Amino acid sequence: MLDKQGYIQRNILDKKEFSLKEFFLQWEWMLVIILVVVTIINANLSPYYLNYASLRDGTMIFLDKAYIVFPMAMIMILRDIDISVGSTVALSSVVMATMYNSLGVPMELAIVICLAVGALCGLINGLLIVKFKELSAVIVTLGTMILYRGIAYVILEDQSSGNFPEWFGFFGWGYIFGIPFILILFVIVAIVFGLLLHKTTFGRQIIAMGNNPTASRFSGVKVDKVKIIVFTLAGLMAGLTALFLSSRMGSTRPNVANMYELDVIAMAALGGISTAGGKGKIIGTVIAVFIIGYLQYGLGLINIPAQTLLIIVGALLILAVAVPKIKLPNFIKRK
Amino acid sequence: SQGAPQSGSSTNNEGGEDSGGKPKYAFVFKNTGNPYGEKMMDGFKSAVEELGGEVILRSPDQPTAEGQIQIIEQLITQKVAAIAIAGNDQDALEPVLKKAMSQGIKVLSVDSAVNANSRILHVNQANPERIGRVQIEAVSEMIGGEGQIAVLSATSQATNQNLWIEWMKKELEKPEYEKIELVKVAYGDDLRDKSVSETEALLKSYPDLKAIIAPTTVGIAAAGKVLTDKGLAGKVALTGLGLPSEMASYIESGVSPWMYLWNPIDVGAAAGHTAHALVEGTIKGELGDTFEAGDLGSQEVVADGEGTQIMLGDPFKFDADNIAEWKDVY
Amino acid sequence: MPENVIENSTQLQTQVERTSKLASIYKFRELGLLVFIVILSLAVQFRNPSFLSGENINDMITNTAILSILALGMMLVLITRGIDLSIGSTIAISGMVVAQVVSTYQELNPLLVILLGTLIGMVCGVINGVLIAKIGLLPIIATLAMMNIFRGITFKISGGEWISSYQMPKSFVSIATGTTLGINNLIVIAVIIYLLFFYLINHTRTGRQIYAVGSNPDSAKVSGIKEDRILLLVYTIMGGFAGLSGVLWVSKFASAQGDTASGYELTVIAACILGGVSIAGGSGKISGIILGSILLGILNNALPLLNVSPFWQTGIQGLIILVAVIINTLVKRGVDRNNLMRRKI
Amino acid sequence: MSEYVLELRGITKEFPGVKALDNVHFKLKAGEIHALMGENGAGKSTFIKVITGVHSPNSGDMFLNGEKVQFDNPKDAQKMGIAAIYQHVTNYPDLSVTENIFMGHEKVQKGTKRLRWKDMHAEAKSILRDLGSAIDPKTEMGALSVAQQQIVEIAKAISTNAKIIIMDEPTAALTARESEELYKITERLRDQGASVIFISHRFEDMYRLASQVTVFRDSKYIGSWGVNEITNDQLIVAMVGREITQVYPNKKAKIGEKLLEVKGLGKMGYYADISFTLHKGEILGLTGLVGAGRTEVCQSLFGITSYDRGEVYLKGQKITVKNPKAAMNLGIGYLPEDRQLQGLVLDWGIGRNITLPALKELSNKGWLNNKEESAIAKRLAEKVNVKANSIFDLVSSLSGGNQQKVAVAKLLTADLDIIILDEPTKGVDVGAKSAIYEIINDLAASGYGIIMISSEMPEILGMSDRIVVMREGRITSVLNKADATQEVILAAAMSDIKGKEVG
Ligand SMILES: Nc1ncnc2c1ncn2[C@@H]1O[C@H](COP(=O)(O)OP(=O)(O)OP(=O)(O)O)[C@@H](O)[C@H]1O
Ligand SMILES: Nc1ncnc2c1ncn2[C@@H]1O[C@H](COP(=O)(O)OP(=O)(O)OP(=O)(O)O)[C@@H](O)[C@H]1O
Ligand SMILES: [Mg+2]
Ligand SMILES: [Mg+2]
Repeated sequence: MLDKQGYIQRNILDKKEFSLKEFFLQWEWMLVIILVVVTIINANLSPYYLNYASLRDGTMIFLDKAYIVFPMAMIMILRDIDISVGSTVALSSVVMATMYNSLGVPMELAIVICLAVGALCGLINGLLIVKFKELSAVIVTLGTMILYRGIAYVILEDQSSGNFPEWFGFFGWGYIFGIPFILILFVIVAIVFGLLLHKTTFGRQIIAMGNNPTASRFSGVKVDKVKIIVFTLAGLMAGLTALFLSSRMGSTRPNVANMYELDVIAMAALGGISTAGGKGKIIGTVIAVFIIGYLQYGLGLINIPAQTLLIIVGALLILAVAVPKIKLPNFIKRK
Repeated sequence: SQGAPQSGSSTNNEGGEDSGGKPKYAFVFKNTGNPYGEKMMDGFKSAVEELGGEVILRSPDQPTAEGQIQIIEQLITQKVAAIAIAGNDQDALEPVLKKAMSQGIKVLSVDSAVNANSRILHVNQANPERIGRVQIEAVSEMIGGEGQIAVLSATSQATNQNLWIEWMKKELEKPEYEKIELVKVAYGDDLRDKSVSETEALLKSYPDLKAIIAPTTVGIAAAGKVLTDKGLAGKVALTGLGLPSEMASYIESGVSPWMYLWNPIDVGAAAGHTAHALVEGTIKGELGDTFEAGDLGSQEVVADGEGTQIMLGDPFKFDADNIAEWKDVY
Repeated sequence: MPENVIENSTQLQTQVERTSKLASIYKFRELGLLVFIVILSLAVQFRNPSFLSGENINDMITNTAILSILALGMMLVLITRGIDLSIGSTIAISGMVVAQVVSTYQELNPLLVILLGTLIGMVCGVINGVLIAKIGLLPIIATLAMMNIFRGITFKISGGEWISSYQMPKSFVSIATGTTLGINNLIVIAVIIYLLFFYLINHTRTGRQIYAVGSNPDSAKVSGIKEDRILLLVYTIMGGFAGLSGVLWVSKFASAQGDTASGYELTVIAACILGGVSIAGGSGKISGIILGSILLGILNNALPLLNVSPFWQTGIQGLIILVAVIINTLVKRGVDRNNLMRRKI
Repeated sequence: MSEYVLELRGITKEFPGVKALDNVHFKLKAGEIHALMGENGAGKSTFIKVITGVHSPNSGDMFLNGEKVQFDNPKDAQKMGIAAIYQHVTNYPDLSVTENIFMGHEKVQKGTKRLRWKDMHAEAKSILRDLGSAIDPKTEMGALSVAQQQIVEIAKAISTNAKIIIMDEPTAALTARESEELYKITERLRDQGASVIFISHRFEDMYRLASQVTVFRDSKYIGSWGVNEITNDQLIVAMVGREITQVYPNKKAKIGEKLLEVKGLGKMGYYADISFTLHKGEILGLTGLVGAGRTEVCQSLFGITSYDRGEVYLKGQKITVKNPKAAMNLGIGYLPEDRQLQGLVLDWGIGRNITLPALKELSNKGWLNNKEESAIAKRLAEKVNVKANSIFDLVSSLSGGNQQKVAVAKLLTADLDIIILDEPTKGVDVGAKSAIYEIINDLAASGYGIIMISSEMPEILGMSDRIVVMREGRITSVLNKADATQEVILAAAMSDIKGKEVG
């Protein structure tokens, strides 16, 4: 119809050429390289590191909080942050233990309640953030961070609560076909979140909101709903972490999972999730979890002091994020 | 009884000692950067090295059970012979320590105990009953057996402290203390700023307060500072458990006439000897076992609730006469 | 109100004046917070009459002084859309080094000591600033990493030891406990810093450029503002304040530990956001962070006074923070609504 | 000294993959108002940024008063007396109007370097007053409407006392009346000896102001003429490379049944008593002065904001619109006035932008169907004729007009009855404008009811079947096409009804 105006009708391509350069310039390759380097270093440092049993059991140590990385990645893509997840872990595990030990709720049901409490905590975060838009997620979750842990203290006071049934140990310690259950479920959850973020309309909407929340709203994205769901997912995953953690500890206490949020944020950041919004892939966060986890595990095997470990992990985080930023042209221009 | 690790699928245990041949003795303290823990580890180290073992000293950067679980897993992979641990949580280490024991590692707790299921025995720095009672005796002497007192503890969940406070309360039931009133147990969470606020609040809420007992180093030092700054030396007495170095100025100035602690170097050394005895098979950790613990002399395994323990002596009293020689030690 | 059409300039004049009066009420955004603080104080006073006594108020302000200094630095950082999670560690590192120095050189002049601590903090701040401004790392990541690194270094240099009160000379301890003109030094230092920075923020170009960079970094570039310099400056100031606070902290508590002020950054950030500083950048006022610091100061002071069960304290604290920010929001909305109602249509 | 205050020779500027300027020339005389014209994406804004030092050119020289200069950053240009108002507002929403005006050249006390707030507020006030605006210099920039912000930008350029002032589409957000104020100011500046470069897609701007006009096309320099030396048609040919016979296309649509009826709509503080109807195939022009409340009314219909009084009927059914998605499901679409903030995800490709409102329809139970998505994006991008190579080209790399076309394409994904267009041709070149008019007309012909908000009088008169005029939140007049003239509309837009207290 525009041709009659004398316009040349353009042909706009709808296929992208596959560019090998672009493919290999992805952040995730950088992470893979780091992971390989970490593995090589560790294998050279400790004779105990590089064997199947060690690598397998090593994952059981660090995977518990790693579940929260996925929803946290989504939250960071939305330009928000959730610092209440550690407290959510504490509260949901404390409620579960209390249900089972004090109220005689069957463990199966207590587990469901644990997940539900986690999700509820996340839902409350989401609702508060959406209802009080003037407040940022930081202040809301800072408040609930203190509040949720406070409730956990009120429930259990100075007690720990354990005595879970034998089978409950399976979550944190069990194997299926010789593979840790925590690892199997982690892979499944990673795939689910990967598909959710990258292959569904929901994920697309999250990325759109991360890039431009106003335009997303004008385009009919139910921004409030998306936000609430994502924060609820974070709570749910915190509930899952609570299961694994209480299973590994055989008990729980109000002060567990302290400062988990910072570890989780560090993993997501290393994984290439940008708090500036709109960027990042689930696969990156998965690799980052293994980088940090195995680095700590490997250095632990040669008994590096905790303070040195702090410095090494900090330096790794900076190097990994900084190296790709130091582009040559920029560097020259600055000189 | 729960969360038993499945030993079948864990690292196969082909002879506990490989590299170098020396058995490895690991000590896990609550957190890093704590001089009390450092001294204990020093004691452990010199004792074990004297006995011909290799020493691994570890602590997480934060005082959490989660951090200790990670470390213990790493120690299991390294096939250590024994683990001595000052637990950050009584119960939370049970599954992982059971896993360690199931692989032949000798596990003992030191200073702050883990529950009886999680260890072979406990090395107790001093009798908790004595720790509790002796502080009440001290405070009574300081205030002339009459007046309001308060306790400034660490966190509300510190099991050590709570046990001592229980014994303090039991001691207070004795008729000779009927004029002493325990008005409040406050918690400074082992944070300087919070301990200061709590102390200030105690002084304001109870203007007639005569003494403060703080069975924790950060708490007692913070209270000492507040009493010093407010010029209350001689008016409100302070005692409790603290590091001599932290308390030296307040004991010298009389803010705290005296206080108690044990020697962490000895505690560490005792743990080293006990671990060695366990690894060598000299003792099994059962009631009545005895062994020679170097300079600490002969030790006997005694009962401790459901478990067993080695009990070191009474807490040591630090006052103006002896503080100067100890303040540079720990 | 089509403000850009003038027909009758006198009518316009009055209209403008009326709106600006309204605007001045509206502009005091932390009205709700102020009201909340007053009500909270009265409630606490009712339960424990020693709350509003001179001595307690003095204690409270003294204990809040360090927090308020840090909040000022954090406000500047937040205004530029940044965040600094490393300040707890910076406090520790500066406190530890300074304590080690004074325990060796007992005669050192307290002013030099303060300067030394501030310098150490500034070095930490410069590192953050370079990573963020020159290399372009996200502030949250850079400072999260540096938080670990500074803390690790502190543990390393302390070798697990603490520096205790008996090792510190009187002159050093009296930095925090001494008085000037009858007022505690901590308060004096905080007030001086606040006055200086009130001037810097509101009456100098650099101060306004900090806001400009946070409000719209792209326009800042077009206006020729050197964004990287401003960021470097802001993180250096934050580091300097943290370093200074390290000295004050160690002097106040007369003990330097490796884990000093661990996690304190969250308290400082809480004070800022309570005071209405937006983490999206560009806005934040000194009056706001004073109120934010005061609210936290009151909480720390009042909960022990109220004899609240320790198991309830955390929960109550979280609840009060949430309620405070929500009330503040609701009051702001009310003021906005009121403004709308007065608009002629 | 040279006859030209500013001269650029052989400027070339390349962005990755795009040659935005290709060997262009430009000469500016002292005391001249010089129009720079060309299609969207011709490179005008880029050229300005080269002059002001925001971009450095790949090759070419710049001379100021005959002397060769090179600017590495905007501050250098500012110091040499060059001030610019950029096309996309570059302001500080959290800072006061005064600060926005004086940012970069604040008044400071000699010696102490203390900022002289009082003087700055006073001067800001007087500049704004000269511009015919009563904006309080102490208000926050973010609280102003887009047009008011534009005025502040102009005030900012004036405040620098620059010798060369560059305005990139300053009238795009202004109404005729405000434009007239701007013309006067510009002339006054010229009379005081400043030279002005003026970019606009409006021919009336050029004829009213400029003495010289330079045209760019496809990144190249086409020519420079005295305004009287060249006819309108020749100019259009120079700009778009072909003739455009008729800017406003002939109406093809038949007006059908009633689609929308709005009864007594009100929102406290924004608008009151809004009643109008819209029919199938009808184009309803909605005009008024800037800030009259047109956007607010339409956003309420689209579910962005809520109304607190009145009713809305769609095809006779009473509806309440909770959110934009609900509005779209009901068949109401909205093209926002600020395409960068509200319309587009700039860091995304064209394709993803187009399909964003229709994700649900393009997916199977929530799973994205990439093939179908690409096909639809391609079809719609071609339909509105976006100047791009592929649907993966980033929207941020498109010129303003092409961005607007992408935003229009977004509306075509959904199955709508009513389309609300808020300033649809703001900043769009004459070729693209007529293309957009054509699209609007076709939409009307295919049965859509269209509400078109516009501040451009010719556009309102040329396109609308009926015209609703708003003033200060109320409808003052509804005119049929036949009765509508520029004078009648202006009178209605500014008529002096006594406002009453609401709420
Ligand atoms: N930062 C950039 N990166 C890449 N390409 C750019 C950039 N800025 C502009 N371009 C491209 O340069 C060309 C010229 O753009 P420019 O904004 O100068 O056009 P314009 O003449 O001002 O158009 P309009 O009238 O629509 O404002 C366009 O093709 C645009 O896509
Ligand atoms: N964020 C805001 N805060 C306060 N008032 C606002 C805000 N946005 C708009 N207004 C005011 O609301 C009224 C209606 O604005 P609206 O944008 O709907 O008008 P409009 O006719 O569409 O004008 P424009 O041409 O600027 O889009 C105006 O008085 C405007 O100043
Ligand atoms: Mg342009
Ligand atoms: Mg509008």
